[in-house]
Amino acid sequence: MTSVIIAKSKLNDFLASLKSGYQVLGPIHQGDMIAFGPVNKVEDLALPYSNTRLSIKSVFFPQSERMFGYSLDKEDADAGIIKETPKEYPNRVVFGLRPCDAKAVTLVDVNMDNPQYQDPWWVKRRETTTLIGLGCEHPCSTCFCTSMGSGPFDETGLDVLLTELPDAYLAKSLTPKGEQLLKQAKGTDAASPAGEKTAAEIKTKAEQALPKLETAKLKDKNMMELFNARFWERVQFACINCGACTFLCPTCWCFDIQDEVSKKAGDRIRNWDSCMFPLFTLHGTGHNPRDHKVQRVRQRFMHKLKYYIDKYGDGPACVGCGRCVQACPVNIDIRNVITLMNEYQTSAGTKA
Amino acid sequence: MSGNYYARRKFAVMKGLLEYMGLEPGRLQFSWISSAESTKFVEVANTVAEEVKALGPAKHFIKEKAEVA
Amino acid sequence: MLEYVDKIRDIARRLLSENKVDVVIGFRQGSVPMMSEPAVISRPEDVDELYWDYNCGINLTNYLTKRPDRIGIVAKGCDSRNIVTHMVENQIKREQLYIIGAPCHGMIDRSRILAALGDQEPTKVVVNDSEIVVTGPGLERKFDRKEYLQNNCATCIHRNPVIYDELLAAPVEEQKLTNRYADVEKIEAMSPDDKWAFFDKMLAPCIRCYACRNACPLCYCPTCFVDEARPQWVGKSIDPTDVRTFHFLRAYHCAGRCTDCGACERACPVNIPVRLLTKKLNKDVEDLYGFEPGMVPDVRPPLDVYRPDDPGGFIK
Amino acid sequence: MGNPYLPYPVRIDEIITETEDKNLKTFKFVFLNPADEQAFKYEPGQFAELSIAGKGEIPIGIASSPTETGFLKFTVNKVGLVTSHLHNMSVGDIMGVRGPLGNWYPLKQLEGKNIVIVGGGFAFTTLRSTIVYLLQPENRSRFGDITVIYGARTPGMLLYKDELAAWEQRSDIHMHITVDRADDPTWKYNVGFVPAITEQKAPSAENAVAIVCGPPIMIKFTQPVLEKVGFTPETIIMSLEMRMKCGIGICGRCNLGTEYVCKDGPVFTLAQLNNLPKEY
Repeated sequence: MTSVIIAKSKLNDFLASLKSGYQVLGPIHQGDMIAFGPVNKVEDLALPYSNTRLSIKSVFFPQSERMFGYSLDKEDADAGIIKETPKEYPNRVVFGLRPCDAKAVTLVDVNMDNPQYQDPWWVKRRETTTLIGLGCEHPCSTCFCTSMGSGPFDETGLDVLLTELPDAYLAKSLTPKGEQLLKQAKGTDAASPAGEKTAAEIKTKAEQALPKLETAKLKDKNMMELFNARFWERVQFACINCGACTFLCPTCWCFDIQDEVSKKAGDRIRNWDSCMFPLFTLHGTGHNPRDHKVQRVRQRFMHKLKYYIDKYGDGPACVGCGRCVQACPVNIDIRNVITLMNEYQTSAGTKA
Repeated sequence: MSGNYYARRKFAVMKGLLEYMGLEPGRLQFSWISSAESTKFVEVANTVAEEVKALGPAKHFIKEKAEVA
Repeated sequence: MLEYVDKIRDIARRLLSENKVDVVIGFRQGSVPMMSEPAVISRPEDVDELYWDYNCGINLTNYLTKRPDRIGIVAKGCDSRNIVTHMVENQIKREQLYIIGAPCHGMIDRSRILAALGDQEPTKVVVNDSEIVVTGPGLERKFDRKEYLQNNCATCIHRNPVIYDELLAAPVEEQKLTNRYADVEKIEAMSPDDKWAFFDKMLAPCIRCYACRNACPLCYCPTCFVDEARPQWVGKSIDPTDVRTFHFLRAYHCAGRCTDCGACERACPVNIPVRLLTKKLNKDVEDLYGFEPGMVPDVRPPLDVYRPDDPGGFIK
Repeated sequence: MGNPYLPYPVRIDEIITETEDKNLKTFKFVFLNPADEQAFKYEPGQFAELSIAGKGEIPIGIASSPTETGFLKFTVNKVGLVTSHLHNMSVGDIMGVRGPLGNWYPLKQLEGKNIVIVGGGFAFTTLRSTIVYLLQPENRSRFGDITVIYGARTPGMLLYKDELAAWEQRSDIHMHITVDRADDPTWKYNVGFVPAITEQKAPSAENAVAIVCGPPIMIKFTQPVLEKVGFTPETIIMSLEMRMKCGIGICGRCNLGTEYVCKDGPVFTLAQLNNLPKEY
């Protein structure tokens, strides 16, 4: 589609013009961390930055969210009837997210927005949010996006991709949403062939700098043989079964539903949940199909790196952002697990 | 009887932590009153009620509607 | 502390090949700078996986709970105190253990170093006695090691294991500190409203991942209070009252038991200084009952005993 | 776009205590909005989330049959927070039902076949739905022999006692009711565990499928008996129970490998289960 240049000196004009039609979110400093938050001007942005500590997912899927409300007042004609909580879905733009996060959002779409069921809150927020990605000229040492079907300049899921040039950003629209945004925005100038050439060089250089993990064999492995592999015992030892990896992960989508009552009214709330927690699968009878840590650790990796691939013919459900590698308190490194799984000798085929 | 002594230790550190976290002194009080001490019970109840009233409505560790998205 | 590596491997090899233990629990070298991975080794030929450096801040006692086998374990001062606590609380038996004591020089504070680097990423971190040398793309910085110890290590007065079968080196000199609770006292001096606001801000980033709880060797209840459904003691959302209730109760459950090993704070993925809560309890338990957890194997924890003349001025 | 998490409001129309221990009650619900009943089109084997404001939701197999109109029936065992609360509710109370959810017994594909139904304890609910469906006059002729083996611990723990008695009288269904033990001298049916009775009655596997639903221990010992008389993993159909929340394959907790029990199940053939992790 079209490309324009946003001079760094005009970035404030660009952001100001976005603000007339959108709520603008972007990477901002929050204590020691960088997180997505409201952006008014360039100075709010935590640029340059590597990545946000928590992924983009909370923009579409907040950690805790009210689903429904109800009255429990016996005097009330509607007592006990569960009703949708009215919500607003303003047009939003996320400025400067990393391409891996946008790719992750498309992997979660497969779950939240499928032919049979659509998660209304996810779908609504996806529709009303425009994603302006910022390509990664300097990926982190823990990044392995190109191995996972994404990349530092991956366009998947983005509406606009920015490439940082010495004194400007090259902005390329990728969807009609992105096209419209760039058309209406101020502070843009026509892109020059030289700028586009530089951007292409930056992209190639960044891609080449990334390590390459082998993943090609994952899809042909036999699921049950991988499931029963002995290496899980070794992988799981250090795990303390916290939810850090799953909560930071941009493709982990699991949640719990809870009712909370206050006086004579209540809410049905959903909260992020984690397959690392024993409670996640605990039956009312006390039986727990994933009672042991090894089962839970295996579930997390198998889900991302095998079940998702087998179920949807796509994936893996990991974009190589490296957040879990950096945040795991006990240094369980998904890159090692990917290699163990990819190299594991199984008879071919997913079905016996 | 020894239960009171065990409880005294548990309450002492709990009170310390709660007030350290911002609970106003006076909001949480303890008293030893035997079943025979009805006068003391009345006195303590009145004092506590007055002191807590003076502090105003509790605003900490009180959850109304969940503050979530 | 790198000189411990060969010794740990030698001891582990000896213990395993002489069938003195079934497994050895220690650390494997981290896959990223300033990290390490707890590891269990059961074959003599695998002992070279064991490693030791300034990044072994996770408390290995966490991996001992209710194990039935004979275990060799590498233990710093704080780990050893948690082993004692585990023995007192019947989570492990002394006879099962061969404790490889590691006189500790203090672990370095990964999150503070990363914060100091801003957004620059270290790819290599080398630590010597005085300095932490951090390098990365376009990055070379040196930090004073003593300034960048984990906060708990900076105020640690029990760097030497209190219980062990073998020491990796001669005991280190213990720190003489005039006041280990300056951070707590600063909060104690605040007004109630300021205290409340301080912890509101401190706890705001919490994502309820429970890394603090799960990294803690004291947290071994079969069902944690936050997971109870009937009754549900605390809500599961990130509502600030629920978050605060969780942190209050988590800390309180550690009262009189916490060795200030710092694993909770180290584990937190969003850099919350959760030790400010447990440390207050440590201070009070020390002041009120003169007790330091994990020092002596046959003494019950302070909240499990009493003296008739305990301080009771707060009781009307 | 409909919200798949939003339950239909229903009114409790009738509550029947099924078992002597009073832990199993059948709830009959009537939709508050007639249009919702039209939307709630289900098949035997499907389940729904029973939804109670202030307490939460619980996935329960639908015990009524699509051939019965005007209401839904669920038989609920009292185990957790939601079911305990439900057991204390009264006729006339308002709550919610969300569904129908999951897949169903593939009865349309089984036309012309003999059906063997093996059930144990309180898992008989969707089997009741199936039997009522099969016995409906216009459906009955489309299937071959119908054999039912159903067991409970004691006579007082059997569900749907009146219907069982009525089915016993019919000639177009072979009923084998059994109890683990009977102190009642007037008990006139079988005594013995379900696997033993299955072995004894040895239903023919010829042109037949077995639909098995019951506690894990019953399934574990019935499976080899069925295989011995000639059923194959492809002709043994089972329904699983799992902890569920969303019921629509989104919240992530009920998977066996690639399959979500709530959406891709709860009904699986043994052949399918043999290729999935046994995490149930």
